[in-house]
Amino acid sequence: MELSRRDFLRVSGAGIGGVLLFKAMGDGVAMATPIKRIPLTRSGQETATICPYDGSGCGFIVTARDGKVVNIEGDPEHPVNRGAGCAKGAALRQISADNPWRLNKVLYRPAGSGQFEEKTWDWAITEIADRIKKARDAGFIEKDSKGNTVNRTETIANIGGAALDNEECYLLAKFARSLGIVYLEHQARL
Amino acid sequence: MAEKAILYDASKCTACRGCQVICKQWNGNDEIIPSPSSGDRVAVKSRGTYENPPDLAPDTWIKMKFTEAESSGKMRWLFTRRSCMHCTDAGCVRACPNGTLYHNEFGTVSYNKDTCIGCGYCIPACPFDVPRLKGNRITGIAKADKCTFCTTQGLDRIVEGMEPACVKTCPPGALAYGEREAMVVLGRQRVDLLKSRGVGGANLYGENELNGLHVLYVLEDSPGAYGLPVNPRVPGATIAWKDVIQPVGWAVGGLTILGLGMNWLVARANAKKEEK
Amino acid sequence: MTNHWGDIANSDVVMALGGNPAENHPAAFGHITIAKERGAKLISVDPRFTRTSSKADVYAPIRSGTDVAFVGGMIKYVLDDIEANPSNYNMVYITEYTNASYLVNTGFKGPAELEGLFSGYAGGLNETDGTKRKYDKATWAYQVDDKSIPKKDKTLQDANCVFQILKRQYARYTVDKVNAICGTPRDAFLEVCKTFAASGKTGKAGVILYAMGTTQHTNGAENIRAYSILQLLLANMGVAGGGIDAMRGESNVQGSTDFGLLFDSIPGYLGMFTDADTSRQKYLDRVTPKNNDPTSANWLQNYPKYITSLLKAWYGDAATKDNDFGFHYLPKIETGKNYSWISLFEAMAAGKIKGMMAWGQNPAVGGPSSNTERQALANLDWLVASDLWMTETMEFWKRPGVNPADIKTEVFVLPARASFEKEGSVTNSSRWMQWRYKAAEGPGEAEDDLWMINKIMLRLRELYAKDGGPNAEAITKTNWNYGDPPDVHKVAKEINGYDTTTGKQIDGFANLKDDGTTACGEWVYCGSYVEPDKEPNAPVPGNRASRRDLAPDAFNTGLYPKWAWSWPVNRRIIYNRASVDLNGEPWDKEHPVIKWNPTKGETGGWDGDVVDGNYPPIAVDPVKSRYPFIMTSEGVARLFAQGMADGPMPEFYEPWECPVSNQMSSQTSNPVAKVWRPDEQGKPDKYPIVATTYRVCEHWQAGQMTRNMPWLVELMPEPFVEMSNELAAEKGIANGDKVTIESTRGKVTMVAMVTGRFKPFQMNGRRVHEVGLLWHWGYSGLSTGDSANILTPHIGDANTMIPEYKAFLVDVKKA
Amino acid sequence: MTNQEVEKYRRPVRILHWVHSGAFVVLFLTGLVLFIPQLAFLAEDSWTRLIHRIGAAIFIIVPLLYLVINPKAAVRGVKMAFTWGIADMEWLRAAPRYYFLGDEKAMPPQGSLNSGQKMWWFLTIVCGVVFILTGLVMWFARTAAPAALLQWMIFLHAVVFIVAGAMFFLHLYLGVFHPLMTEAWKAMATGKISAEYAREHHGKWYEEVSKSKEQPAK
Repeated sequence: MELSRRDFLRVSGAGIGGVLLFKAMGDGVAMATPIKRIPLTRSGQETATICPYDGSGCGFIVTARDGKVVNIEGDPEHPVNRGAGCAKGAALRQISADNPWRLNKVLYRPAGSGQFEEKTWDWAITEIADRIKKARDAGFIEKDSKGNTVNRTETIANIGGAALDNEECYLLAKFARSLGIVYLEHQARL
Repeated sequence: MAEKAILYDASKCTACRGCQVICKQWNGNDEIIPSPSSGDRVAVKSRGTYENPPDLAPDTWIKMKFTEAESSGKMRWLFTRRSCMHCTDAGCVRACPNGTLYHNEFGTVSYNKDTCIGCGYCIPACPFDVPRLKGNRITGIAKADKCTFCTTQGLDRIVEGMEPACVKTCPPGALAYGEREAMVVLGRQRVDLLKSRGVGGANLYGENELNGLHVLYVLEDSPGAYGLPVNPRVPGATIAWKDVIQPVGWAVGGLTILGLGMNWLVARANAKKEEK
Repeated sequence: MTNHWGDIANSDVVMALGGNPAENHPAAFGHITIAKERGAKLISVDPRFTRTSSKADVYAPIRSGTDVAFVGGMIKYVLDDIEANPSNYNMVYITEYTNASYLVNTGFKGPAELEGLFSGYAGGLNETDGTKRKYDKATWAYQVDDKSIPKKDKTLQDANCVFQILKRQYARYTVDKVNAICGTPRDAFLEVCKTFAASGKTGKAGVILYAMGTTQHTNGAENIRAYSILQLLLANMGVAGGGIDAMRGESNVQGSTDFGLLFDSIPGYLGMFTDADTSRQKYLDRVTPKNNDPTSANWLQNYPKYITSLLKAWYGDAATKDNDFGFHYLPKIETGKNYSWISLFEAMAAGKIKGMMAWGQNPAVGGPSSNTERQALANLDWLVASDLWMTETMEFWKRPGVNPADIKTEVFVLPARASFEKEGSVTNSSRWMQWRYKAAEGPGEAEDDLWMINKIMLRLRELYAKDGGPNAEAITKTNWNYGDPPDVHKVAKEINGYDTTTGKQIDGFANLKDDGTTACGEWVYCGSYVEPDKEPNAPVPGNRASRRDLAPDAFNTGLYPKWAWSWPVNRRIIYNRASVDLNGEPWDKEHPVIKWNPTKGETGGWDGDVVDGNYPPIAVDPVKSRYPFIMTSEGVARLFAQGMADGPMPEFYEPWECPVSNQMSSQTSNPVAKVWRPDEQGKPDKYPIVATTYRVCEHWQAGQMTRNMPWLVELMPEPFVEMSNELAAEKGIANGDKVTIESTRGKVTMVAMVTGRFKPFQMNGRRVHEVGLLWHWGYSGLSTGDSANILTPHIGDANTMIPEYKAFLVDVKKA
Repeated sequence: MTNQEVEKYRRPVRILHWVHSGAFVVLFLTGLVLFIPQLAFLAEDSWTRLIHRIGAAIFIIVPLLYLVINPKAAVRGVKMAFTWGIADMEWLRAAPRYYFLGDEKAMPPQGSLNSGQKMWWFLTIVCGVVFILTGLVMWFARTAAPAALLQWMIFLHAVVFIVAGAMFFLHLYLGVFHPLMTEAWKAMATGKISAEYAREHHGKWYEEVSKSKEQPAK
């Protein structure tokens, strides 16, 4: 979704520029020199987002050009932060794909190996699904000692979610429970 | 009036340092740690303080200063902004030999990085120890840097009608921006409010210092307690350099050449006479 | 959060207790600043003088782990003051909106009589036999009349009424006791009491802001119970500027909890099925709360609608009346068995868990007693981990000191996309569900977690369809049609819920049914994504989480009812019916949340926020009216709560590892907390110093999302341990020195930050030192350092099993 | 005798002179940009600063080298700059009439360096030392030195720049352009001057040289 940052970033009553420049000279700020005007280099497609750090839920505006982030700063309309951003919020741009430490390949470490190997998604999904099925089927408890249907697996654990989106959390819960996973935990416990 | 100013309110600041980061983000300044190509691990070390990086730098235009103060059993943690104050009587502008540093139309101090010759004279000239030189110490190839009041070319927020990046990002609203006169009024109001709430030492810093700073401070204690100069002045040597040395240089140079020219005329005339 | 971030600005007193908002929730501080501008007071209670303390009007130090003693002392102050100056308090609120007047079983005995225990304890004082560390709660029940309705004494004089029990229990929490236990100077404590109690006056509001400093204790849940009691006595719940606000540490820890990513719940806080639930009905009989009081709405009696709609959402056409709506497709946990975090890692350490999937989670740094958890990871056959950066968990097999060849775990590292590289919603502390958009491309082959989950599930469905397996239908019959790649809007719409016959989106959980005609993935979120014509002006029509309308609420109290969407049913302040008197008039005329409008509609109606239970005020229509706290079965707020494992009212116990004996009773630490590793309990002779852990503004959680960001690393390059000048002098440590901190679990080396902001605690003449460690670091990433969690114990709260990160014992030496 | 020449400066001295004065010219011109803002465009991107530093290195090293190669002569030379007598005072009094009007009546006979040259030589040493000391501080101790010290270093550097600059013009003028100093440049260019010129301009020295022909000065 596009938002016009220019419009709401403008400081109220600040119709500065040529007119005031002229006025400033006239007002006798003798040493004042006009600033050489170059178009903003941090402009582009603007999209609203919510900060991925703490639970304040501050709004930010991501500016991107050709899919690459050129600027991220506070969303001035957002009622939680009104355009503000703490050290982490202000640093959001370093999360972007330009961060050289970001993971960008599927990696696999075989048992006992000393290093990761690069793999394809297809390979990884197939292998992971195989392992899940093997572990699930081997340890699946259909009925407990009292004969009650319990349909659970205690051999697979699933953790995490507080850094995911709601929809991902929901699908994760649906996925894990349909597999019979009961060791289902995440950051909220910690 | 078109003069602009930032009002920094120390009584509201929580030193979250969003300003330190957004300044780098907006102005494209790097951190002082190695790039990934030069290795994975970090050279910056903790020095037993929240204050980092250690000092202002060519790529660090704002740095929050943390001061612990304890009086009559009451602990206080004072936070101050260390950055360019954009003085009206600016030592750096005075010291700059070729007008690279200048007062812009908003009364703040900009500089033209293209014309900077890297002499570094602005550094000792600043009563607040703000400008920094980035360059090669041996070759002397360098450029000075400091807060531009968000008038960095191509990134000039002020001209675009936006507030400086640091002001915008401040979560507790400790930074305000607007016409300088309005900021002075706002600052005075804050000081009055703080005084009425029992902060006897509240004061507004920068209203008249150096003929008026364009970064004003609301302080809860004397400027000295925050590590600010109580009575900042442009150093005598800087005044002497720009106001005395340069003109004297031109005078002496001019007179010398004039004198030698005259001598040549007279002496040559005499020499010719003698030959005859 | 009962209220929301912006509402803090409406407060008259803000108390940060067990949290440091200036450090960890800086955006919150903007609202605190606005409140302060209006003249509100800020109280900061913390072991050390923090960034929040620097802006506080009142600061009081507190030894870590003694919150119940501190707040118990405040409760006593308020109870005494209610007696002395009842006009300064809202007695109608206390009498009518809480269970103060309810009579408790005459057999009930409290800690004042039983040396720190409550009646019904199976063991003796300081019981070590795990099977006896529990309560039989029979004596905690209300006295009921012949219709099974709880008996009340509105004069609050009956010796068995909750109010009198409260007084008896907290009479012992004197200022001297607070000083002897918490180490808080008497004058500072009294100033906190006086300042915060001022919010008890009708029309005034005070808010408690807390975070993990409150919860991460063996009695973490009771800490919050203590806050609740205090806030109820001060009539601060439900009102603007009041409430108890949990400042959530992750962007979506609210949402991830709402969606049931915990062993004991399924989406919507519905209880997890157990082996006793042999049918859907059996389950409903067990979990649906009952109450015979006709004036109690007992909202959760709607349980059958929510669980049936969830089953329909998960199994679609395969969920029919005949198969109990697919009830047995889903797992049932063993009754009484705990599967929470610590139990999970204990099971892994015991070799019972073969595989694990970790989604944006880094237990090798964030888990308690991290060495234990790192070692446990080696027992896995395989580990799948998705994250933005390489984490310590992904690299546990090559951590310092281990030989990779010895570790047989296969590790799959999945590169994930960041928040602004994908689309979806998150829910903040204010319960606001906010929509995010894809703004930029991710790096390389990184994919959404949604994409990964979808891919794995689709593959598993193929496998089970082909090869079969136990309970294979649970997988093959899931209602799983999101496309490939998955469409996040389809998921969001399923969460909201739809009519299974018409396929139309449902607007609000009041419209859910228990006959299978409605499907809803998360009933609390019902109404978030409706038909486009119901919300045509939202940027994504129908998607209320995407709304960006700053229109004010009826009373201009800063609710922003059209900004995003707040669960439940867009209510911004929950329990808001407690913000009005019996006639529906707001207690606080300056900041009304809701107000009864007799001329609205035919029979009158509410103006303002979405009312918490749309019933008329009691004085207007006693028959149709319902008590204001509709989510409790009795309809009123609980000063006395039978649901707690460790006592109906908070009693002070020392942390599991404590430097002193309990000054309040003979029971040292929480009598029902499960002790996993008794041998690892540190004793003060060897480890005399209290330690706690915390975060800094510049880093986040286990650090993978900040330790790889140069701008932040530059601000905070290394972990440090904060300590007092006095302790440093005793140990010969100078600021900036490297020091080792050791507990029974291990040792770490960090930089010493010697500061006057930490002071030794003078506890009735005894001196106890405390140190504080940053816990964000580990051995992976751009900035590395020792993990403070190597030191923390593998023990959790008696109710929630949250680990006791915040109070343990260590020794400190110069490295 | 007209064709007779005497050796005024030996080769090392001449090399020292030319290299050092070359360095000075470079330093002077690259420093001049600070005084004439209109020239500052030449200094953009600091390349004048690089040249200034190369010049400075030569300016510092060459005299040091000379000191190492010929310490005796160097010490004698420095001593000479600081040895002033009554004859020098007389010379200074008589100099204006001489240099303007060619009136040499009052000029006392001079040694190998006349008093004017000695004065220049003296200033060269003093200014050189101040240049080097203040310059080194500005070059290497910029971050270490306190601001107050740096300010005065900048100030002193500028003061000696003016003094040395003005004197340099004088020196250049006298050596090359002044109508009477016909062979001064020759002395430094070839090392030799005519006996006649030597007698006229450095009478005292010429006598000494004539007495012991095998021992030219320095």
